[in-house]
Amino acid sequence: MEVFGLWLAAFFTLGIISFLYKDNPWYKFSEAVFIGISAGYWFVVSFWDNLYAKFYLGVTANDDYMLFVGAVLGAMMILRLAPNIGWISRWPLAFVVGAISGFYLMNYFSSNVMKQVQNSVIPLFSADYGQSMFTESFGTIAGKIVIAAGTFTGLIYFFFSKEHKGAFGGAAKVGIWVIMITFGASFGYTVMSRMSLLIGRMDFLFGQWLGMIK
Amino acid sequence: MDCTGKSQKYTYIAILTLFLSLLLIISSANAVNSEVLVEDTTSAFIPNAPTYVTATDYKYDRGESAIVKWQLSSDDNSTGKITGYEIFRSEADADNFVSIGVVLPGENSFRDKSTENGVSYIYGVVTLYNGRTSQMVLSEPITPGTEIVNWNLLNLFIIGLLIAGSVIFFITHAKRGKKLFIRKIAGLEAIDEAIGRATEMGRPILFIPGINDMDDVQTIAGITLLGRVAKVVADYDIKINMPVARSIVMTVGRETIKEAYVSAGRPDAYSDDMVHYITDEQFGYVAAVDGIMVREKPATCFYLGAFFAESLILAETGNSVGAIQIAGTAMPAQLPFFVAACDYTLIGEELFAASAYLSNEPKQLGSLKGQDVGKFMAMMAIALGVFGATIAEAWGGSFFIWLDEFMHRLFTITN
Amino acid sequence: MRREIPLIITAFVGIVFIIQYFIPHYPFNRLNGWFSDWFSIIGACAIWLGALNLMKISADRVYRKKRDWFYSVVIIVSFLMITIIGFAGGPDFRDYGTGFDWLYRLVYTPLSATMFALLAFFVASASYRAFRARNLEATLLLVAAFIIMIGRVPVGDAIGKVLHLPESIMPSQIAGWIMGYVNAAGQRAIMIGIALGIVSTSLRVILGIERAHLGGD
Amino acid sequence: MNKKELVAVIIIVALSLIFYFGIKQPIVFSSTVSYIITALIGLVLLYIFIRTVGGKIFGRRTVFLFVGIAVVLPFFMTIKQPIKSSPEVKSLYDAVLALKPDSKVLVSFDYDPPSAPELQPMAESFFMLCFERDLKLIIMGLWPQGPQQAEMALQRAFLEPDIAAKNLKYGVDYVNLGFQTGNEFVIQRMGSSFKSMFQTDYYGTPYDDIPLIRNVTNFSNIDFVFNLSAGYPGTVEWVQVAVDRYGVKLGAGNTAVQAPQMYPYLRAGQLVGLLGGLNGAAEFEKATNIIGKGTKFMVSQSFAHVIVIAFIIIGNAAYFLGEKRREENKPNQTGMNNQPGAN
Repeated sequence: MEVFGLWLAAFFTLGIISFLYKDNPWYKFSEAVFIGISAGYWFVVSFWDNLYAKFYLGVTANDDYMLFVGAVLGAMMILRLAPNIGWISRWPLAFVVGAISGFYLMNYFSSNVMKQVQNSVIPLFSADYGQSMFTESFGTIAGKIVIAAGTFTGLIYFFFSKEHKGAFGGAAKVGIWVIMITFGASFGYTVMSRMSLLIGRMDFLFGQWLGMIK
Repeated sequence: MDCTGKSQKYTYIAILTLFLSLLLIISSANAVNSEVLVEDTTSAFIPNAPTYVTATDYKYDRGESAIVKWQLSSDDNSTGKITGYEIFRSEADADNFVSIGVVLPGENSFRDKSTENGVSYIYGVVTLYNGRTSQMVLSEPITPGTEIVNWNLLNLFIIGLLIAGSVIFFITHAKRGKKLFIRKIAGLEAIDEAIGRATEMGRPILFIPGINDMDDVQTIAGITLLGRVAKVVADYDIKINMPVARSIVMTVGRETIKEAYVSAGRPDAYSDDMVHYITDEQFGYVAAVDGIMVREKPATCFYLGAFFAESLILAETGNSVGAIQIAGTAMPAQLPFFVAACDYTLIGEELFAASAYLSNEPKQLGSLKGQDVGKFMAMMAIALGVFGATIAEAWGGSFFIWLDEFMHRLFTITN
Repeated sequence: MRREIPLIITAFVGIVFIIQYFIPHYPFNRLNGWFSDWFSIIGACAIWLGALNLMKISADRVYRKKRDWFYSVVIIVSFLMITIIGFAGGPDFRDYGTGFDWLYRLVYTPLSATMFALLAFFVASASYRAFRARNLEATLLLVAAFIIMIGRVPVGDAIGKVLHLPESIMPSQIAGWIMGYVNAAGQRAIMIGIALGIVSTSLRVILGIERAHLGGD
Repeated sequence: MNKKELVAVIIIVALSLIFYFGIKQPIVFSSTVSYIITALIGLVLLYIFIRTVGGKIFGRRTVFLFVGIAVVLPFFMTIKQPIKSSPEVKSLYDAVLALKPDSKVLVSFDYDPPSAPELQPMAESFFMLCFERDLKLIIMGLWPQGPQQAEMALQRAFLEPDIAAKNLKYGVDYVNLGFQTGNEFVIQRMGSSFKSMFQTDYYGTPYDDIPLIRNVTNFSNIDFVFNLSAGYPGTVEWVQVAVDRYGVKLGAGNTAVQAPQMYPYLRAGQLVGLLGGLNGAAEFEKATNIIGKGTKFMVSQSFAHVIVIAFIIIGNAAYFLGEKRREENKPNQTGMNNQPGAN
């Protein structure tokens, strides 16, 4: 059974790779199986892990009856498919949107704004009082200047209430350079990530399936 | 009240004074209370116990933690005489002491984070010396409680209020029809030039509003920019082709282009198949759009909206047919590829600023200006803080040390 | 009824989550707990809604014999296959050796992994045919990408040794410095901008200024 | 399906049958052969460079074929790759070493098979390190596929002789709580009570029947959290809720796509360590001196990076030498100053 499985897996892998040549029936078939299987996978796992384990056991084993409210809201969400009373799904949707908005507002504000600004307040030369200014390596001092100045000018570039002219324009120019180097870093890392995926699949094809790699 | 440059300066001065008025409230709210420690000088072979054990409720928690403090045992003088302290806890009436933690020598406090709100406890601390323990010194019983409001978060509350307040202020301000100033967006010039090229070469324009639905704010911004493109398309009768991946986006796209043709006085020149639905599936959509690009060889391609991994294929094919490409998205993972492959890219918030600039829609304008207040405060804090920290570190000076600490304290969150 | 109650729900739930950040104990921690439980169950039902919606569209496409309807049959068959095996398996439906686990390891994994592996090919062909240093910004981007890509793989330092570079400016050191400082600063500026955007959008949704999620104004 | 395509499919099927049955033990090139092949790949790149500058831009499919071959060949090569540890990886390793035996480590699997090539080696070496240090593992997942990937990583960890010798028992030394829907609200709820979110574990046994987690109420009983993340929900949510709200110590392993966005958290101390992409996995394997898939793939990864860089150089060289010259002698070219940028 395992051998048949390996060949089936290879069939599907090559089916998806055939898209590189052109959009063909082999690719369309593999893609259709993928869409069906992944929808089914999520469907089954969310049933066993949530509706059964959390809701059903939660009510029967730990008699946490408040979970019924969640189940009712969930049922309303599914009623969206029903043509006439589909509007009822707006209530659970409103609950979800409200929860996400309230939760995001506080989390993003405290972790992504307050904490980041607090950590950008750093001394540029961290010499102890009285000692020589450059106790640290050149790289670290240059780094600290870049952290403080980079964040400051980056924010200036995304500031829309003042024309980018004169000194302000110069600072925005520096800001876009910092952001461009940041994009270069994510460009390099994204290429790394995509290549690792390809290497992983080739390891499957030539390793597990054809057994040509140790 | 005309809100151009002059009075807008007042709003920033008002914010700055408010910002500095935080000074008095914050630094007085949590003056650190310092305890006086008394030295105890008896010694015996068995390490003698720590003395003066006190347990206090940890302020502003969910009633689930208490702080145990004690005076170091006299044998704890870094000669390795003791190996640490062990902390025990039992409920006030029952006498079942359970060990809840061990700390190294030299430490005189321990935070117990697993208490029940409202139950009273007694804590005991002993010194350890390879297995043998001194007799246990007990603390007074305490019941960890909860305070009404977590005052440590006063700074978060005030700064949050300032930013939220300015967002609401600018939205209501814009709703009352006041003109809010937004700087010129360089991207809009690039869009006009790109359309100019299409009119000159007489080849079609391809517009792609991303692959997400209308609930994504990037798609809404893309459709707003479509309005501007459609106006020029209607005036100069250039052929526009807009393949979409979502049916709702198709209907909204058709309305936008039809409106442009009607306002240009040529309703008959508009036809519905300028905007056509292909498929919801990511790679199927991209394969079809590639086919359109290769066949029609558009002079200009616009990619304005939410994009995922397919951004690469679009930009590459557009490049191979020699089209001028203008992109705009807020997806961090795709921006590097668009910047490298397209002629001009609206980066993240520039897309939203361009959409607000064009639509003059109060919600978008107001929140953009409100966010600018937030950025202004972040910039002020970084500038003042770094200035204070550097001077304090290099040359001392109590004012700078205080400024550094104040800026840190202002943005610290302890909960 | 259709519009007012959803707005009230959104406002109430949003405000509870804001207040429980400042007043973390009774009654808000109790409400916070209930809302998180309900959100989890609604999340599961939303996944069900997505799957059932896919079945509805596929069945409709087969019924109307639209273009490529055969592939919709394949979608429905593969969906039913894994669902039946999954439900028949009971709570330990995915233990090692069950049909569900077999489908997961030998059908789902190769398909989903290869779908993303295609991107490696597209990145390579785009880097050959599309990435041009047209202007200063794109040049900065590509040079930074070079240093990171060379620095983050062992071949970078091998080249560095051949060129007898001092240890402090080996490609891996420079790449580490760029990631640790310049990238951190740039990401921080972008992060603050996006976070403030989310704060203002969430605020508009809670206060009912923004109603897009309820089907426009 | 025209004739040419039919022939192609037949060739593929024939080749795979031959390779499958023909080749019994794996092929390994000696180091000299490896360097010859590397030189060959270099020559092909040079050829592409010359032709492209000469004006002939190769088609997409030739590029695909070349990349496919150039990524597979290194699998057979024997090239020694000295891997150096970067500070973010060392700080994660030191954080795990600082944990006393029997301390509880929560590991959250938030990824799916497409990210397995990068994150599975991290999961395996992290499990091996924890079991060697006698740490107790509590596994969970915010993505449905996460706990299943964790099971595979556990099987792989138990193949190691010295870990098998410890004959670790489920429910005492490690437990798998499985998946739960709700994204970041799962973490929020775990801040007050694990039990309410995970009534049963991966195999359906109730929460209270498992000795390891019987007296674990919430994050305050957890000594360290390690999160493997490929997107949303992932490390961002763990930092925002678990670290900033409930004060846990968090280490993270991220796919390379997401790693750059985590450096502000690393610099602000919200993350104690970060493994970024496949080279993060290889460096962590070197730190824990367990040679796994991370190290094995690094040869191919180096080749892949060099090829992408070469393509960018070739493309730009052709652009500056070839196309620009042709563009100048076109008459009324609109003066497209491409990126007006901030004036």
